Formats: sequence, C-alpha cells, structure tokens
Amino acid sequence: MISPIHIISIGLGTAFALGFLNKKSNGLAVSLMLVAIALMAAVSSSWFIKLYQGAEAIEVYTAGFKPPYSINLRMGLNEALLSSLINLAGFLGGLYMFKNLKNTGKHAIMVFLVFVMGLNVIILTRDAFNLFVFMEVVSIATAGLIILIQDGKSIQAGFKYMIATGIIAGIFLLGIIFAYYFSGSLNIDDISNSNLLAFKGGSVAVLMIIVSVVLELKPFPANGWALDVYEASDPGIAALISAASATAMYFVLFKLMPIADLQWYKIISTAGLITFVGSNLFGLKQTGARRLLGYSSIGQLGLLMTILGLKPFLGDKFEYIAITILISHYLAKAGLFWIAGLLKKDKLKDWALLRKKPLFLVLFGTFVFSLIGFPPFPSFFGKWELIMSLSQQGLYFTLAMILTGSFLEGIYLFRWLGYAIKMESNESWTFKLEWNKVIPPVLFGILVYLAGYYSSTFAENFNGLYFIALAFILIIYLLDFLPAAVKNILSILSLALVSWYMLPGLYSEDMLRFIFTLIFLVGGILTFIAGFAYKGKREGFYPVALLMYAGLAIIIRASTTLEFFFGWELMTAGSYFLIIRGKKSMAHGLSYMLFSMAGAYAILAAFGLSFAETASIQLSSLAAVGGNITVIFSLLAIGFMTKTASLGLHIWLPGAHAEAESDVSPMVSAILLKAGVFGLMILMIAMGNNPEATRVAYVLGWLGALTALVGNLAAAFQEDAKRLLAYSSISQLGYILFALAMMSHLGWMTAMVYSINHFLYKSILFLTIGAVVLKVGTHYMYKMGGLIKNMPLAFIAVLIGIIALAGVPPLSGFAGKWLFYNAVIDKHWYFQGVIVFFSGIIAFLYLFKLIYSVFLGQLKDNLRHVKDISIWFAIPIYILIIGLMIFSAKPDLVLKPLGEMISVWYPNAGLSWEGGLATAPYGYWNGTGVMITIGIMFMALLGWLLLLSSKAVKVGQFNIVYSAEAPQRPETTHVSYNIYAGYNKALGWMVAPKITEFWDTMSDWAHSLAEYGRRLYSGNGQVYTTYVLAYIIAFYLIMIF
Amino acid sequence: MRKLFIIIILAAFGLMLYPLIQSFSGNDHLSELATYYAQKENIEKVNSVNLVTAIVVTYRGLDTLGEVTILFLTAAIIAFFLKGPSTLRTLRPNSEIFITAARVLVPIMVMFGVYIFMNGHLSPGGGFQGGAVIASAVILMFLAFPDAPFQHKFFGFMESISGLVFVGLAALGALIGSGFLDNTILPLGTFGKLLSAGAIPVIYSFVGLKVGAELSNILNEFKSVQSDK
Amino acid sequence: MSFLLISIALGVIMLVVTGIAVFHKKLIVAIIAAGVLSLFASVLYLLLAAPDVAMTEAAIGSGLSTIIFFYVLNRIRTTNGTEDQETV
Amino acid sequence: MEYVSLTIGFIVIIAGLWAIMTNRNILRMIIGFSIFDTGLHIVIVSLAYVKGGTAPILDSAVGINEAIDKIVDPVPQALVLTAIVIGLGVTALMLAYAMKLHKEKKSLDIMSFRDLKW
Repeated sequence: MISPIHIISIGLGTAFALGFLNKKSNGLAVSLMLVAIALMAAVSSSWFIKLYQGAEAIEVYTAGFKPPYSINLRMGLNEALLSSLINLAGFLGGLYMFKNLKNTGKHAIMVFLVFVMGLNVIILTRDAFNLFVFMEVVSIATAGLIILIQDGKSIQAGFKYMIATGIIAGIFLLGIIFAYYFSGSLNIDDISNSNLLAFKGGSVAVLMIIVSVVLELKPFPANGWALDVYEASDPGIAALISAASATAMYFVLFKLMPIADLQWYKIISTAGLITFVGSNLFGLKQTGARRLLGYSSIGQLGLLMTILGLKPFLGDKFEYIAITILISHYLAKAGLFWIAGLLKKDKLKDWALLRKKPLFLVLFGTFVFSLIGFPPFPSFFGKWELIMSLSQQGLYFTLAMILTGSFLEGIYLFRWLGYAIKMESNESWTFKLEWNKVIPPVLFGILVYLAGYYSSTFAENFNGLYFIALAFILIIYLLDFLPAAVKNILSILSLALVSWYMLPGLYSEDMLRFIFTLIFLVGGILTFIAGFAYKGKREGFYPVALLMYAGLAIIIRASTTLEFFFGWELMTAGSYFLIIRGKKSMAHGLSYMLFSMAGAYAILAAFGLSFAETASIQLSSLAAVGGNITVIFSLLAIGFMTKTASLGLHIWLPGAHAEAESDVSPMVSAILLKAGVFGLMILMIAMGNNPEATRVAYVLGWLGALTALVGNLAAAFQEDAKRLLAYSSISQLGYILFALAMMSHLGWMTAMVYSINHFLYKSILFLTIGAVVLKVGTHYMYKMGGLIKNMPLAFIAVLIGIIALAGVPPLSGFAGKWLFYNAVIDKHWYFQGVIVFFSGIIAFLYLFKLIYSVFLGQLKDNLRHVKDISIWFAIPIYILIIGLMIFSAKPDLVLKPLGEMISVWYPNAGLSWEGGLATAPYGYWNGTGVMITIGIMFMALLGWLLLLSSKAVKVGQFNIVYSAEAPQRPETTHVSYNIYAGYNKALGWMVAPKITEFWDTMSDWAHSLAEYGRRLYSGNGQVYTTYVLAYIIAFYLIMIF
Repeated sequence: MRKLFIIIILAAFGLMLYPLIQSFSGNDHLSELATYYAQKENIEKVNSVNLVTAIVVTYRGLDTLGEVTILFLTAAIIAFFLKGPSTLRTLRPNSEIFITAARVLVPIMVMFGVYIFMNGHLSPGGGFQGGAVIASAVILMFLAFPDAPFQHKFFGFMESISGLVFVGLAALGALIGSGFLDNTILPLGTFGKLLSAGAIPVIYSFVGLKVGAELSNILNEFKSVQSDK
Repeated sequence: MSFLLISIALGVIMLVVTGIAVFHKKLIVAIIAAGVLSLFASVLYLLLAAPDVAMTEAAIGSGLSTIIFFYVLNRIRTTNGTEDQETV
Repeated sequence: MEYVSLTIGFIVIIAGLWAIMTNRNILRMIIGFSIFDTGLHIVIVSLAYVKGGTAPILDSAVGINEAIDKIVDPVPQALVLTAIVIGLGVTALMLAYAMKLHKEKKSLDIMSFRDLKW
C-alpha cells in the first residue's frame, strides 16, 4: 500500500519535473500530468477499496513525530472517497482540457497538477495551518486556472476572486492563530477538544475559522465573485471548481465543525438554506448557461451546507444523505459544464443545437434530472432520507424551504432542458467532437446511474428489482437505431410480460390494483399498437414511454412510500418526455413538469410527516396516522390532484394533451391521469375513515364538481379537436374526484366505473381524433367537416365514444351516470350534484360539436381524397370498442367483484345483484337489458330510415358556389365555427383564463423578485468584498445574540 | 453613503476583534506545543540550533512545501499570464560606477544569500531569506545590465531541480526514515555545527535555491513586460 | 519598561506610516509607505524576539513586494496616455 | 509590549481593509492587501511573545537546557514565515492581474470592470 503522503510526492514531483521540458514538448507535459493524476487517483482509490473492505483509517505523521508536534494526514473512508472523486474529476478534467493546456504551455500544466494535488491535501490534512497553506495553494492555482483563456471577462473574474479569497484567507489565518494561542495546538482534533467556545475570544476565533470556510463555500449573498468565476472561466475549469473544489471545501467545513457547537450547526444550516433558496430564485432570470450553472452550483452547495448544519439532527443518516447529494452534484455539475464547453454556446436558447447530438441531449437530461433529485439518481434517495429525517425531527420550516428551493431550481433547469429539446434551431453542428472531450461527460453520465443504483441498495425497504426495469429501458434506448416497428414489438412484449406476471395474482388478491393494472398496462399495449402507424425510427419515443409505464407499474407494486414515490417520479419523468415530444409542447411540457414537481413535493412532504408519526414507510402505515391527518391528507390530495388536473391545478393539461403526438395523447390522458386517481384511492382507503379527512374530502367534492363544470364549459368553446378532448378529460376527472370524495360505496363504485369508462372512451376518442389529425393535418375542427364518407371507421368510433361519454343508454357511460345519481342522493350532496348534472348537459354541446364539425356538414375541398384512419389506429380503437361493449352489456362482470372489493371499506348501501340486474337504494338497472332494448330500437329506426332513403334526393357535395370572392377568414364559413358564441356570452366568464392568469402572476412575481434581487451582484469586485465582511459581521451578530 | 456603511462594518469588525484582545493575556511560559519543541531531548532529536528552522523544515515541513509550491505557482501563472513579445527598450546607460559596483556586489550578494540559507539551522534566516537576497542580487543585475539576457533556462532548471530534491528528500524520509520530511535520513552531526541537524541544511538550501529562482523568475516576468511597449 | 516605550513610539510611527499608505494622494508615496510599514514591522519583530521573521519581512515584505509594485507602476505609467495620471 | 503590538496589528488590519474597500484604484486596493497582511503578521508575532523571552535560537546566551524557560514561542514565528511568503505570492499575482486589467481597459478603476454581473 502506498502511503497517502505520496499523493503529494507524485503531484509536486511531477509538477517540478515538468520544468525540465522544453516548449516543444507540451503534449508530453500534459500526458505526464495525466499520468501523475492517474497515479494519485490510484493511490487514493486503492485506499478507498481497502478502507471500504473494513480496514482501519490510518494516520500519516510527517517527520516521524506524532501530532500535534508535526502535521498529520488522515486517510479514512470519507477522505479516501472524496480524494478519489477529486482525482477522478482532475484526471477527466485534464483529459477534457488536453488541448487548452497544451496550447497554454507547461506552466499552465503545472498549475493544473498542483491544483489537483492541493485539493487532495486539503482533504487529508488534520492540521489547521497546513489546511490554510494548501487552501491558499488551491486558491492561487484557481486564480491561475481562471485566466487560462485570458479574455477580458476571465481576468476580471479572476481578480474579483483573488480579492475576495484574499480577505477570506486573512480572516481564516487570524482565526487559526488565535485558536493556536488559546488551545496551544494547531491540530484540528486538539483544537476541537479544547472548548474554545467557553470564552469570548475563543468563540471569536471559532467564528473566524468557520465563517471563512463557509465563505469559501460561496454563501448567498456574499458570493458575487464566485458567480463571475463560473461564468467567465473555461467550462473545463468551472467543472473542476464546481465539482472538485466544492467537494474539498465541503469536507473542510465538515472537518472543522467539531470545533464549534450546536448553535453553530444551526447557523450553518440557516446560512445554507438562505443560499439554496436565494441562489435558485435568482437563477430564474439567467439567460446564460454558465452563469446559470454557477447559480445552481451555489444553490447545491447551500443545500449541502444545510445538511451539514443539520448533522446533529440527522444522526447516522447524515453521511448517506450528504454523500448521495454531493455525488449527484459532483457528477451532474461537472457533466453539465463539460457539455457547456463542448457546445460553445452560452445562451440557454441556443442549446437547441444539442438536439443534433442525441447522446448529449440524453446526458444533459440525465444530469438535470439527477440535480433535481429524480429517481434513479443518488440525490433522489438522499433527498428522500433528508425529508424523512427532517419531518421526524419536526423541522418543518427547513423541510418546506428545501422543497421550495428544489422547486425553483427545477423551474430553470427544466425550462433549459425544454429549450434544448424543443427550441427552434436552424444552426447545424459544425464543429468536431474530440474524443477526449466526449469521454468525461459520458463517463460521468454512466456513473450517475451506477451511483443511483448503489445508493438504492442502502435504502431500507426498497426493492432493487425495479432497476431491472430501468436496465431494460436502457437496452431499448441503446437499440434506438432500430426501426420503430421492432422497438414497438419489444415494448408491447415487455408490457405484456409485466402484465402477465402481475395480473393473475392481483385478480384474486386486490381488485383495485387489478383494474388499475389493466388500465395502465393493457391500455399501454393498446396504445402501443397504434405506434405501428409511424414510420422511421421514432427516436427517443420508446424509452420514455416505457419509463412512464415502468413508473405506473411500480406505483401498483409499491408496498412502501419510498417505492411509491420512486415509481411516481419515474412516471413523471417519462410522461414529461412524452408530452414534450409534441410539436408546440415546450411550454406545456414545462408547466406539466412544474405542477408535477410541486405535486410530488407535496406528496413527499406528506410521506415525511406520516413517517414522523408512524415511524414506518409502509404504505399501509398511512392508515395509522392520527395527529397531522388534515395536513397529510390535504398534501397528498393536492399532490395527486396535480395529476388528475383538478381545478386550479389543471392549466398544464389542455396544451400538453392537445399538442402531444396522436398516440401519446391517449397515453397521457386516458392512462396517465388515472395514476392520480389511483393515488387518491390509496389515500382515501388509508385515511378516509377519519372525520378530519372527511372534512377535507367535502372540499374535494366541491372542487371536483367545479372542475367538472369548468372543464366541460371550456371544452364547449374549443375549436381544436384535441384541446376539446383535453378539457373534457379535465371535466371527467372532476367527476371522478367528486365521486371519490363522497367516500361511500356508491360513490366509489361511480368513481371506478367512470375511471374505466374514461379510460375506454377517452382512448377511443383520442386515438381516433389523433388518427384523423394525422390524415388531415390539422387540429382545428373548422378545417374539417364531412369526413363521414371518407372515414367511416373513424366516424363509428367517435360516435360510440361520444355516446359512452355522454352517458346515454345503452353504453356504459349511462351506468356511470345512474350510479352517480344514486350516490349523490345517498350522500345528500345536492348542490354539488346539481352542478355536476348541469355540466353533464354541457357535455352534450361539445360532443355534438365534435362529431358534427368533423364528420358531418360540408367536406372541405382539400380533404376530398383523404383516406380512412390508419389500420394500426383502428385495431386498438376497435379492441377498445369491443371492451366498451362488453362492459356495457355485462357490467356485472366487473361491477360485482368491484362491489365486493369496495364493501371491504364501505360495506353499507351497495348494489345488490340479481343476474344482470343491479338494484341500488334509489332504483335498478340492467345493463344487458338496456343494451338489448336500445339495440332493437336502433335497428328499427335504421331500417325505417333506409326504407325512406330510397325516396331521398341526392345533392352533390359541391353544388353551391361562392358568389364572387373568397372570404377573408375561411374558417368563419364553417358552419360550426364558434358555434356556441351565444353560450360564450352567457357563461364565458367562467372559463376566462383566471387560473392561468393567477399562475402567470405568481411566476411573474417570482421572476421580478429574482430580477430585483440579483442586482445585488453589481459586478463591482470591491462591493463583493464589502459583502464578505458584512457576512462575517452578520455571523458575529447572530453568534452574540 | 457607501463609506458610512463601510465605516459601520469596519467598526463592527473592530468590535469583533476586541474580545480577542480581551482574552489575550500575553504568555508567561511557552505553550504545550512549544514546550515540546524546546525540550532538550526533543531538540536533540532534530539537532538544529535555530528552533524556528527546525519547525519550518522538519516539524511543519509540509507547510514549507506548500509555501514553495505557492511561489512556484505564482511564478508559473505569471509566466503564462504575462507572456508577450519582449522587445528591448533603450534605457539611459547606467553610470560606470554603478555598473562596476554591481559587478562586484552581485556575486557577493549571491554568496551572502547562500550563506544565509546554508546556516539556516544555526543562525537567524534560512531558505526564504537567503532566496530573497539572491533575488535582490538579480534585481541589481536587472538594473545594472538592463540589456543582458535573463538566463531563463538556468533559473527554470534551478527551480525544478531544487524542487525535485526537496520533494525527493521528503519522500525519502517516508521511505527510509520515520516519516515524510524526516530529517534523520542524514546523520544528525554535532549540535551547533554546520554539518548537523540531518537533512535540514540540505533541504533548506534547496528551499533557498528554489525560492531564489522562483522570485527571480517572477521579477523577470514583471521586468520583461516593462519592455513590450 | 524601555522596551514598552520603544514599542509605543514605534507603534505611533507605524500608524502614521499606515495612514500615509492608505490616504496619501500620490500612489508612489503610498507604495513606499507600505514598504516602510513593513520595514518598521520588522523592527518590531526584532523587539518581539523574532529575528527570522524580521529578516524575512525586511527582505520580502518591504524589499521585493515594493520592487514589484514599482515595476507594475512603471509599466502602467508607460502605457497610460495622459488621461488618468492623477489616479496613478 | 505584546499588547501594544497586538493592538497595532489590529489597527493595521482594519486600515488595510479600509484601503481595500474604499479605494477604487486597483493598485491602492492591492496596497491595502499588503497592509492587511502586514497587520496579520504583526498579530501573529505578538502572540508568540513570551514575557522577557529571547529569540528561539540556541546560542551561548541560551543553552539547550534552559531553552524552555527563556525562548519565545517558535511556532507562530514559523507560521508567519510561511505567511509572509504566501503574501508575496498573492501580491505578485494580484499585481500581474492589475497590469492585465489595465492593459485591457486602460484604467485602474475597479468600477470599469463590471462586465460580469447579476
């Protein structure tokens, strides 16, 4: 085993030896440097392996004297891990900057090498003054590396950096020397044992030491210089500063904290929290990539600082949380800076160019998701543990602020990701990708997944098998070069396999999960069939669709809140990518993501609160919650309602669904929304019996009713067919919410029937309309019309769909309505019931409009030769129609077992069955009978019509002529254009985009706050030094009061 | 307005420093750590007359390594930062007396510098001071012979070789001695003699050479940019 | 006792020099004053029984730094046009 | 005596900070740093002083046996040696920056270098 001290020998020796090389051998110099860093990495990682296997930490004494008489280094597990990380980043960073370094010459290469070596010593040393010396080494090396590109901006940034760190280092030295004076030792362990805080002078010394290390971590607002450094230095260097330096400095703070006491931990955590929220808030207004990454880096450091400050509360969880979040930050931030360097574009909007290289787009997405803390990345597990521990400790404010900060970070990162995925870009990728610049980000991208898997193995009650699903998705991604059809088959097979594996067991055990599995997975298979209609490769579609389905399946399978949340977030990520694939979906994808994130955080907080009460993360333990039930119930309900798009949280839905691809719309509408319903049901099953929950449910009931009304009204005024269906979904989910909130047997029966129905007819309608849209090339109904002859298959499908939706006999929609009225009467929710009833009438308006304006009336000239919908769409549509028919004709097949299931929770006032005849307290209904009756009537009418039709006079379609000129706005000539203008006058105020305005205003406020606040960073380096000093004073004031 | 703010901050800073003075009571005796260094048996372990040197080179030799690294870094950074075409600037010729004096003085100053660092373990002064004196000699040379070319290669070589020797000796301590920078890898000699204190004089001499070379390099870089008008 | 008086006298001189270094209008005077401050500091170090430090401070703090300052000042003056002569 | 020098050290530190924070001229800011450093060094050396002590160099005046009772603390002196050299490195680098900044904008006013902000 090579002694860790030789990290220094290797690093410095090589740096000194590089002086011998002449100017021509710069390439050799860089290679030697890389070899040296690799050797350093070998030393540190070999120690890591050894220590990980259980070896004791070792102390290295210099000069053969024991500390405190000489300087000692410690190589423990943490040190070994972090120095390995630093050396890895150093090696890859050096590789990445091979050319820059080579061109700048051997002096720059020496500086780079010394920089990496210095960071190692910072980690290893246990001597306060030695720490100071090597912090100076690193900060001077940093000042040198910043100006590697030697443009005006980097020189300015470097100077600001130097004056700020100059003052910080002075204060640090002052603190150390007084600590020596008071404690008689320079060894950190001795200093912490000597209780400096017992007297005033000692506490000032501690203050100076701690505050200067905190300042090195760039706390808000004393961090203007750091932002400039991130923005102006070479991205390769910024990557190192953000990943490696920050890691080392964080460890320094960790190492020095024992000299302080609990009060100091609190101060640190507050300072970190302010940094995390403040920095991410200001990040909102950034338009440049590197500065944005700077804000994000500083924010992440703030989060890490908070975690360190919470160490006394987190107990033995601390290391896991800190390391997972640190590693996520380390990998992601270095990766992002490296990509920024590759792209050579600083404007966020120009990142659309990244699309030309899908590999980098995937890496970009990976890093963004891992920063925010999505599964399967390490930070997901870290954040989970953090939230659980925080709520266990009752630190609700901290918890709320952390979630707020994460949310703010999510806003700008996802907006940026959206630009990269969707922004218009005419540029072409002109520059060459050098292998040495590609390997580092790719490697870090792979590592972040591996680290995620590894982190999950530490999580209690977490089934690692879920990673198999992710691995499969990865394989599908790697097969992305195959034609779409092959991937489609693979996807269908995989869903079929999972269904085959899951369904039989569930049928006997858990009807609720069985039905939702049917909806999620079998629905998934059906929608995938439609995918055969697409030609080409459909790059990126299958992995993300499968990701969503994997998330949905995990939600069903989850037995713990952690697994549930894991699945929930996977589903969110997958559906986000599905949604943003649509043509004009950039904004919709973002708003979907933001609502989902806010919802997910509400869920996370609620799970945390529940864990705090029950000390268990079993899903079943939700039932044991007593004290905070109103809060937990409300938070969970809000979280799930972001997915069901209830009123107020719905504004993401219309755009997202309408702009999605034709076969994606049913996925995200008919299927995805049910995840929210499933969540609500799980929630109500667990907590519904509590009277407090009932009160919240009453509110939910009203909300559901209003959602139904507003959704339907809005649908009636749409000219865009898919938007119409989207609003209709909102309204249908409002029905479901209303029915669920009744929390009675019939209410739940209604909800289940609506869920199944909505899945069936919304799939049918979206698939059909989507297929029609594919053929006619427009969403707008006024551009269609008269398609009945060209598209009989589509017409029949839509006809059946709207009959089911409208709830008229004989189809199963009627069953829903019938149950609904029974339930309302049973529950005595008359007012709400009337609203829902009224909205049901409105539904007729838009349904009529849908079928009329698309299929009836005048055929547009340009659509004369349009063919019927693709067979690949027709197959799933007609399978679904058959399903609908079966459900309508034999509802007892499903409803009976469903009733039994619901009886477990709500035994009273159920349906009683006699064959196919259902009897409710307020009436009876026989699905089969109705079906037959209506069928006979229909046949009779049809026959009569056919009989009459022989006398009808045929009129040619284009028998009329415009009088003289073409109309100004051709759409106005369509008979159903603005067909409900009258209603709009009367009721339009209800659907005025008040809610959208509300959220827009919120967003504007946040952005103006950010705009105003960030003026703090005036650009004047001198002012920044004032902030630094003022920050110290602020700490002092907090300390003495 | 801003000045007022700064006055307030500095006043607060002064108030913050006050407790330090308040808790300061001077020293009546050495601290525990210093006592250890000053004990006879421990002095004999290192065998250096100058205790500061013993600490700088041996006990806290790692700091010194860091410190020469900082100078090394500074020299390297300034070298690539300020590099530019150096066309010579015609200066007023120096007076004959000055040039002659410089001719005599420069070697003497260099010798003096060498003397200082060679005796670092015996008398005040050591590598840094000696290095600074050497650098002063170089400045004198710059002033006296502005047109003479600077021996880049030589100083670069000196810098590297002395750095390598320093690191090498230090690592040797870890390999054959009892730890990194252990000075007992060479015989300790007689207390108070030039050849004593083990590796200390050797290391300190190379520190001196290195510091001298680095400072000269830095000065040269600053000097060269003088002429690129 | 006499040491105390000397140190107080030295201290007063140092504060005056510091004042000059901070407030004097001419940059060159300020630079020299900063160097002189170092020089006085090294005298103080001698009083405080720190000859090593005194030597270093005298050679490096007041010697070399000041020379580098002059180099830079010279360089800036030669490249400066006529404009902000006053500030330099 | 050590009280006097400690106080002087603190005052010099504050004076240095004042120079750093109020002078818009970059060179004057750097002078401020130099003063700040000097102040720090004075403070450190003051802390090393032991009443009536001699320099930590063993010669005829102070024998090896009586060192403990006679010398001043050598540790802070060793530290300050390091600190002085570091200070020189930092000052030199800052001055190099100042030259480059001046070359860029022909100005030494820190207010002229605000291209990066917000």
